[in-house]
Amino acid sequence: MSWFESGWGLSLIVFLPLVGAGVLLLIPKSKEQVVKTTALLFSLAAFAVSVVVLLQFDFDGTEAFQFGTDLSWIPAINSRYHIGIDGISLPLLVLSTFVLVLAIVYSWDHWPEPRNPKAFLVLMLVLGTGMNGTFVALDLILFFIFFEVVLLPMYFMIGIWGDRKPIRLPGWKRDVETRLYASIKFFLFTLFGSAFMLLGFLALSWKAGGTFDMVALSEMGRAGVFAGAFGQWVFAALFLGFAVKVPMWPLHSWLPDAHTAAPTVGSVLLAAILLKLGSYGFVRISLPILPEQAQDWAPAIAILAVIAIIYGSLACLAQTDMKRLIAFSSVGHMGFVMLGIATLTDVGINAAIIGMVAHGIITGLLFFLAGSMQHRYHTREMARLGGAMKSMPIIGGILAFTAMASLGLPGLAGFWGEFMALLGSYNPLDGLSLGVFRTAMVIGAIGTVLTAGYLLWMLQKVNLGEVPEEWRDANFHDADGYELGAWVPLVLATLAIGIFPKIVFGATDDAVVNLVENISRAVGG
Amino acid sequence: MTLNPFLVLASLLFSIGVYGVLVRRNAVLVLLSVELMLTAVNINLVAFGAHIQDTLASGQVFALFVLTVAAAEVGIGLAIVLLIFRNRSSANVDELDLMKW
Amino acid sequence: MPSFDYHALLPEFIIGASLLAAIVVDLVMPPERKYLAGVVGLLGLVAASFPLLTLATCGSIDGCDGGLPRSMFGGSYVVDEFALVLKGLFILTGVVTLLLSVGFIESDRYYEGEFYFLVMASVAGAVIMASSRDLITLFVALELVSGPAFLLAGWRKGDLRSNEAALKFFLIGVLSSAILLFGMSLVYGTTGSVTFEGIRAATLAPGVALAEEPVFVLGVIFVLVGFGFKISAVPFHFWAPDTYQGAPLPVAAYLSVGSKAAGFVGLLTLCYLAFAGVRDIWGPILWLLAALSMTVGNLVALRQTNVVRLLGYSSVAHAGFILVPFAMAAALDADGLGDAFFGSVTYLLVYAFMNLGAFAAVMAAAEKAGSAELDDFGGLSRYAPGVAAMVALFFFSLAGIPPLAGWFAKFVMFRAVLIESGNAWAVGLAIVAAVNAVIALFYYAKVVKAMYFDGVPDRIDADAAGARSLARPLVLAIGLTAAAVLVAGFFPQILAFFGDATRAIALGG
Amino acid sequence: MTTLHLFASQLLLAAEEGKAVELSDGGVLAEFAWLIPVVPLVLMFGIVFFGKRLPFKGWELAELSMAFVAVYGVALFAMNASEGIYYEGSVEIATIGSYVIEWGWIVDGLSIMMYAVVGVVGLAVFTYAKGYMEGDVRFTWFFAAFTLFAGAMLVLVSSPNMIQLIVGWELVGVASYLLIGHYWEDHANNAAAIKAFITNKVADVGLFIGVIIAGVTVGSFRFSDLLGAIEAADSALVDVAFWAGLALFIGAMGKSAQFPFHVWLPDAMAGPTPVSSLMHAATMVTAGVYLIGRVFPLYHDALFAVDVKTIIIVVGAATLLLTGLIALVQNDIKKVLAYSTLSQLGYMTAAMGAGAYTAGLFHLFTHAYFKALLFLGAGSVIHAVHSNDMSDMGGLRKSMPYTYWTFLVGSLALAGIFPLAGFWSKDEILASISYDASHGGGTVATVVLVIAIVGAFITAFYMARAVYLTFFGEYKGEGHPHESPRIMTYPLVGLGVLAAIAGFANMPGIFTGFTDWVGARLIPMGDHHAESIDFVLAGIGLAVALAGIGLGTRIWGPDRETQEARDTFRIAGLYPLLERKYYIDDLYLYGIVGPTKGPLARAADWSNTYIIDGVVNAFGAAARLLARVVYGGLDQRGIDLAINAVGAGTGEVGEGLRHAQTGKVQQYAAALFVGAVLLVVGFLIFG
Amino acid sequence: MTFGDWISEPGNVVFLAIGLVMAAASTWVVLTKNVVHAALSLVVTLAGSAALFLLLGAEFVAWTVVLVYIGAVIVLFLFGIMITRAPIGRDSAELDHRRRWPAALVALSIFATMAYATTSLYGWSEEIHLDAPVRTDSIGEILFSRFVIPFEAVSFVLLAALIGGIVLARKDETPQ
Repeated sequence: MSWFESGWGLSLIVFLPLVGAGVLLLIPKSKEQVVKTTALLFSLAAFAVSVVVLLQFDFDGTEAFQFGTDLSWIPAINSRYHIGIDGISLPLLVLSTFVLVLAIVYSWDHWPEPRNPKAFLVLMLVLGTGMNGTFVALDLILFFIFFEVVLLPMYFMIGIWGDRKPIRLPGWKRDVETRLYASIKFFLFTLFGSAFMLLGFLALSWKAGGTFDMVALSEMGRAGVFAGAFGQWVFAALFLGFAVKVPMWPLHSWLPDAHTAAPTVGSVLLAAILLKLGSYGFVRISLPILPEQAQDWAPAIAILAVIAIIYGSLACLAQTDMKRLIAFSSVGHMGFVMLGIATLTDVGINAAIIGMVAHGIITGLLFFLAGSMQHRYHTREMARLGGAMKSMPIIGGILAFTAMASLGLPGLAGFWGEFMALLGSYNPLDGLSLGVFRTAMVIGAIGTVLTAGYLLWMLQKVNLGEVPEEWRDANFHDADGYELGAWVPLVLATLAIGIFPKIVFGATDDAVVNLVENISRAVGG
Repeated sequence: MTLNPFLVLASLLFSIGVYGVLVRRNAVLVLLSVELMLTAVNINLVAFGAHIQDTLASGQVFALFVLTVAAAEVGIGLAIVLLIFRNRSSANVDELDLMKW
Repeated sequence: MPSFDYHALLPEFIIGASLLAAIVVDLVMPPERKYLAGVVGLLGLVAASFPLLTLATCGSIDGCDGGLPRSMFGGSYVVDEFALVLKGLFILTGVVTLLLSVGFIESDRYYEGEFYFLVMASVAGAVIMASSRDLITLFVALELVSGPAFLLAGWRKGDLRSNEAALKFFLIGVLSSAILLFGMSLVYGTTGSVTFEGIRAATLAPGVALAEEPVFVLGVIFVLVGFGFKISAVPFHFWAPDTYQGAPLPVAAYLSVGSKAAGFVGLLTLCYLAFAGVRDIWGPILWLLAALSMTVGNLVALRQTNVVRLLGYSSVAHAGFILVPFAMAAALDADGLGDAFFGSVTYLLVYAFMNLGAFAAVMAAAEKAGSAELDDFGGLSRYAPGVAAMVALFFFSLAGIPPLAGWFAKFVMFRAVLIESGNAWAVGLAIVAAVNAVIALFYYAKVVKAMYFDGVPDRIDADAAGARSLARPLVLAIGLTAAAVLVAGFFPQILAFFGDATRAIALGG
Repeated sequence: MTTLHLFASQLLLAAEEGKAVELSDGGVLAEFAWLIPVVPLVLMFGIVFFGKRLPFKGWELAELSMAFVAVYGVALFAMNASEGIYYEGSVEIATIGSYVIEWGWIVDGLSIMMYAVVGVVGLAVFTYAKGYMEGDVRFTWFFAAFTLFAGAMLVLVSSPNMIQLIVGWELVGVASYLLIGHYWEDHANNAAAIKAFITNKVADVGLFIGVIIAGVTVGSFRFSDLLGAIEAADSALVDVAFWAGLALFIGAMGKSAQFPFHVWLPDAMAGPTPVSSLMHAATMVTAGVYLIGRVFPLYHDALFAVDVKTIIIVVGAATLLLTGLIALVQNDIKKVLAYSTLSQLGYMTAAMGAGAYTAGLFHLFTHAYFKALLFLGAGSVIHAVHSNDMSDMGGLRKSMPYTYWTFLVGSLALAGIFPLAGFWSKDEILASISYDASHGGGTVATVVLVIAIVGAFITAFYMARAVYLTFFGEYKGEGHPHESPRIMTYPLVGLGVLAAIAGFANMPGIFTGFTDWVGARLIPMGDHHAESIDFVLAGIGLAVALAGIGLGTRIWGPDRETQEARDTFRIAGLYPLLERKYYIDDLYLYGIVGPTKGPLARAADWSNTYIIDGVVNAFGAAARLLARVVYGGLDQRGIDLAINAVGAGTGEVGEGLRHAQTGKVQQYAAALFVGAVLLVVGFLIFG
Repeated sequence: MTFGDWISEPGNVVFLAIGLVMAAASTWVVLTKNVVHAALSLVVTLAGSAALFLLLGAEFVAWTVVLVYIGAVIVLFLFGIMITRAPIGRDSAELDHRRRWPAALVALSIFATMAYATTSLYGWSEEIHLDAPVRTDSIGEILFSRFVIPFEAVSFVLLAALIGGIVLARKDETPQ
């Protein structure tokens, strides 16, 4: 398996979906079954390989990059095809391959209009390559490429299959279809962020004598090469790039629109994986390469994070659209993730990563459910819904379960991210203001109450009560095989991680501890 | 002889050419004005060539090339003018406004 | 009479011969076979590209007569890596242009052989341009590039727009030539030489500080302005969109790539070789031009409703992006200069492919939809998915979205300018460029939106439109450029290699 | 994976200080005690997935789980009685930095007591529920949730570390949410459920923070490490002790419904009666008291959070008095019992605050039985008359003898009549408070003592009212009420017996087994417990109780007229206050919840649409506008304008404008020259 | 040097004479209302330039101007004028824009800039020495050795102009 461990494994995970997309293009549109099967097979293959990687992964050395390779790519700008995974990226990588499979399973006969399975699957597979690639890239340029690759597919997904409901923007004369507004907004926001991120990368490599290698740069960062004002500017640039993606308040405003407008699977992938690219960027790039600046910025990030927590929850309470509510909930949950990162402690960053994974699973599931509800009701207005527990007990039950998980119920996946983030912010990295972070802890804890509030409220509107008049005699079919096929694994994952979090922590801990040691050494802590 | 008067004269011709280009409406007349400007260039070239006593005579050679190219340009220009004139029976450049935004 | 270095001049000879051959073929062939003239031209161009390879490799092959650079005629004509790369680029551009033309010209019963002849002549001019190292050769080559172009712009004789395009293009062209010449005359007079080495030597000569002399400054600036027109940089860009819109599409494609590139070659060689000593004259000016071109070009493009015109303004904006690395040259050291030069050249290479592709794809789309008006592109993906995909591909590449080649162009551009990260002007320009990159996306996406998100307009009969077939050469051209854009997107080294090879020149090659 | 922690070192340390305790490790019984929480949880899944297919629709599994817990709990109880047990086992589920996260189980006096109580009471209630819930739409689902409820409580009490405590804590909350909202077709019930959950969640903020502070300071989340640190007078812990203690107590207040977090509990009556019964007797509400008991030294040890102790006792006293008063004006029999529960919890809390570990837990112990009994009795009545309202009842003592007698026993026990359970535990509490008053508690404790005595009176008073209105006089409802089926009456009897005798478990001076049982801790609790009966206090307590009953009899005596005349107890001025529950609910609803869900939330959403998005869209609009200006104004005619501007100086404006649209080429040319000249001049000046 | 000294030199007298003529003629080119006059006065200007070239010892250039321009190009122009029936002798509104003043301003500013620039470098006393004027044959040699490439290129330019010009200018029997 040496060939496998020396880069091939990861390359397979990254490029199998792309190859799949290529193959799909060759299959005529009419042969729908073949198209679907091929797509599923390729995603499964990628997932299978990632599982093999998981099994072969050396959990005693999670701080080291494994399965990696470092080949010449663009010598002219000495950027290299340098990939590899450590304990931090492993869970996210597996998550992304996993979710892709489920998304395809779910799509099997839930195609958004205009119906075009081939194109849809092609985009999904390309998306898969972008997501997986981002998690394995160890070269800034490579990272940038994969980071951007996800843009186009998602843009098309939202734009073509998105919500056609016309909305009137404040101060606009005429209505615009949600999908059109959301797609371009998503695109421009992310591009804006990544443009500055790219400038940041360039500045880094200039200072570092031309290399784009994350590992090398991290070492220099530890050695204080990027200290001072220069580093501050660079951190700011990177911050823009990642914060938009996370998204952090107040750069989040693309998210509700994009999530709401996107087709079900689109929202799922957005929530489950795409948001993680940003927070992962912080952990993988900003922190190790710019430790001092990270320390300077940490309080600001923490403050923005708690604002996001409270703000997101409050906004949720005001929503009437189920999907939009879930979308806003992401803002709050990613707030906890960012709070964890801001603490710069092993606990906090561990929390952030498990938080990412949990949010990926749970919110992904929520979007699946919202999609299926819309599929049946053809509306997302919670005012019109109700009594789902009666009309479709299985979907209702899973929704209830997921909502509980999402509000951070202990014993389910969501809890660890939230609680550990708070734990981390009780005493952050030495030198960080205790006042700020402990206040953040309290406010964050209060945020959990609000979270519980809006989720229970949503359950009450959607699940409970009598079935409203208009649906009284509409007999909805409960969850079908494909839906269950997509959901049950996520439910199980939620339980498993909740009961035995070592599934994630086991991978991340050493790597994170190592990272934090480096940071504190760099800041002289 | 002194150099500068030649240069000033060239500048004068050039500027007059510019004026012509700006005010003339008829394409042919615009072309005439351009010829003025080119003449100015030639005067410059030759005068400089004499002034720096260029053994390679680059100045004069340059002037020759300018003359030849100018002739070609006139040919091209007149062809185009003719074409337009045939299509709209006018050679006034300020009537070229089909591609308004 | 010095003995010619025939090997070095072989490409020029082949092209010259083949364009004469083309005109002869045109004379002898009956109308329906006149396309053979184009074939001859194509063959000639392809043939002309071989000596480039031999020349490039010659140095490393023993028994071959010497390596690069090969300097001729007292240094006024030089074949070096830069020249070879750019010659290659021009030849490729010519090939694609001819491919685009064949179907187009045939379909409209234009004068065919002459058309190919003129294209070839213009390409020849560009090829010569790449090697010219003195003002005279440069000027003549430039005229050889643009003279035929004037005529080509008016090729659709029946179409008033085309006539207009030609006349505007011509008048502005000769005016800019006049200014250019006047500038050159002053440069010649003050430096006493027409060769770039001579000029450079004079500017670097101790004692005289030419950079302080208004005359010299005037000369340099007039030269820059003249080239500003050729590359259609703001505020000298006005003619471009009108001309592109009016000219036959293949010609527009050629103008936006071929002659623009030729202009850039002249600018590059002049700035980095002749005026290397006075970088602080042209540096700031080009900074200004770059910033203006990017901003104005992009903003104006936002408003366009005709895709070709939109491409016109986008090419203005791209000219700005290409100028960005120049802008900082004043502040750079040797390596910096190398990177800046590399940046511009590489951008030029990438830009050539994607813009040719874009025009080709738009031609195809216009063929299907019946016009190049944005509204008529509505729902193109429904009945012509392939074409729509191609347009999207090239437009997003122009927008610089990875993994399409465009990203690398933008990247090297940013890289070149940020080499001097400390410099506020550099950072400022970089930020202007970054913001512009985002604005640009907006109008490129607008076209994609029309094709994919909007419905088919009523006046278009989707089935009929979908049934319309495309000329094979056109498809071939699209295929070539698309492949280039995709491959170069994943493996930019392919282009970066050539860009890298030209580096040497900036260090006083 | 399983690792055994006996903390021998700390035992030794205890020994040196002359507090030697010989505890057995409980052997196999303790080693497998992890089954106690696990079995119900597993069976819960069993019920969810297979319940419907079983003969009794899943009830049997629920019953089985409770039976198992009861047996296991009693077995441990017996063993602990014979020889004190201390055992702690755990499974590591994660290591995060320096912290170890574990699932575990603790077997010591405290937890064993809880196992037994939960098991026994649970068994009774589950049995009863079979009859009560017969024919319910979601019978199976109910028992699943019910089992989860019990299981969660067991997770809570069995947890040796604070993380697992939180897990159980919140699971209890969720289960209660499910049960309270059992009849969710009616949104009022959902509201009640959400209220319960959210109120608890608010208090949990305290718990979270308390756990975090304590855990981080000690460096471990194990209670044993925390107590060890206290024993070792860890200075770091001393610094934060107050805040940790306070935060934890806030958490406890939530679950144990202490004032002002009590609001959720009465509403929780929306759930089926068995739920109320279990919730108020053995599970959930006892959790808070249990937690205080778990970390008792933190509050008791003079070095640490003694100040919090004062807060605790005050809160307890306030709760017992205020809620007791409210109970007086309730017409809903369940509400009466609910408020009485609150009041009793007040006793327990006050006892803890008074440093009476044993007394508090003992009252928890006894209260569990008679309160469960009372609720089941009330349920039986409701089952018969199909109404909660006491004004629909009356005279039921003939038609429902079992219910009547058992209910009577429960009431007397609650009222604290000798020799029933309530008497002993309440007396113990009074004794402890008075002891505290004389040992540092000061005036606060003295006042609390008085309040406690008054509370005893009130308790007896409203229980008398309840009994009279329900069982005496004439029947005021419709139909002919019948005694409930056996499956419901047997549990009543069983609990009745316990309610009667449970008190003998701790008779100061005579037999103080309970003291030792719950004293079986890793580090013995240095609390006060009476050595002998304080006859004065006992006398006073008994006297006021009797007085209460007497007064009750006077007012709601068995004749029908008087009942109808004064069916409730109206004190001018006080009544409305009580009737509106001191306006606290209103305060929360209109003062906090409303604003948050309304204006605040809307503000956030609005700012998102109009401010943040507004900025974004504004950028878009600006770009578009700029484009229009640049294109239309500058790119396409700016040259004209420039030239006209020049022309203006020469009085040709009109002319210029008239021609503004023409002569493009020359405009371009002009641009060329103007541009060139400007560049040159600009350069010559600035360059 | 004062104007007196300057004018005292014969060459300068000649220059002054020619220069004045040229200035007048060129001005007439852009001012006259008669197109033919414009063309003819361009002839005068060109002749003047030829004379200056002679004065500067550039005979070959001078004669080329006379032959190529006055001989050929102007004729071309006259043909163009005739064919396009450019208005002859009608009021200038037809012939010119109404924007003379701004245009004049632009032109003037250009002239000012240029004149200032040259003068600031060379002053009025910078002499031109004509001791070794370039001989025509050497020009030929230079042209065919060193500048052979541009020479060839120019031939292509002319060829292209020829062919292209014909194509554009000819009347098509096949309407398009």
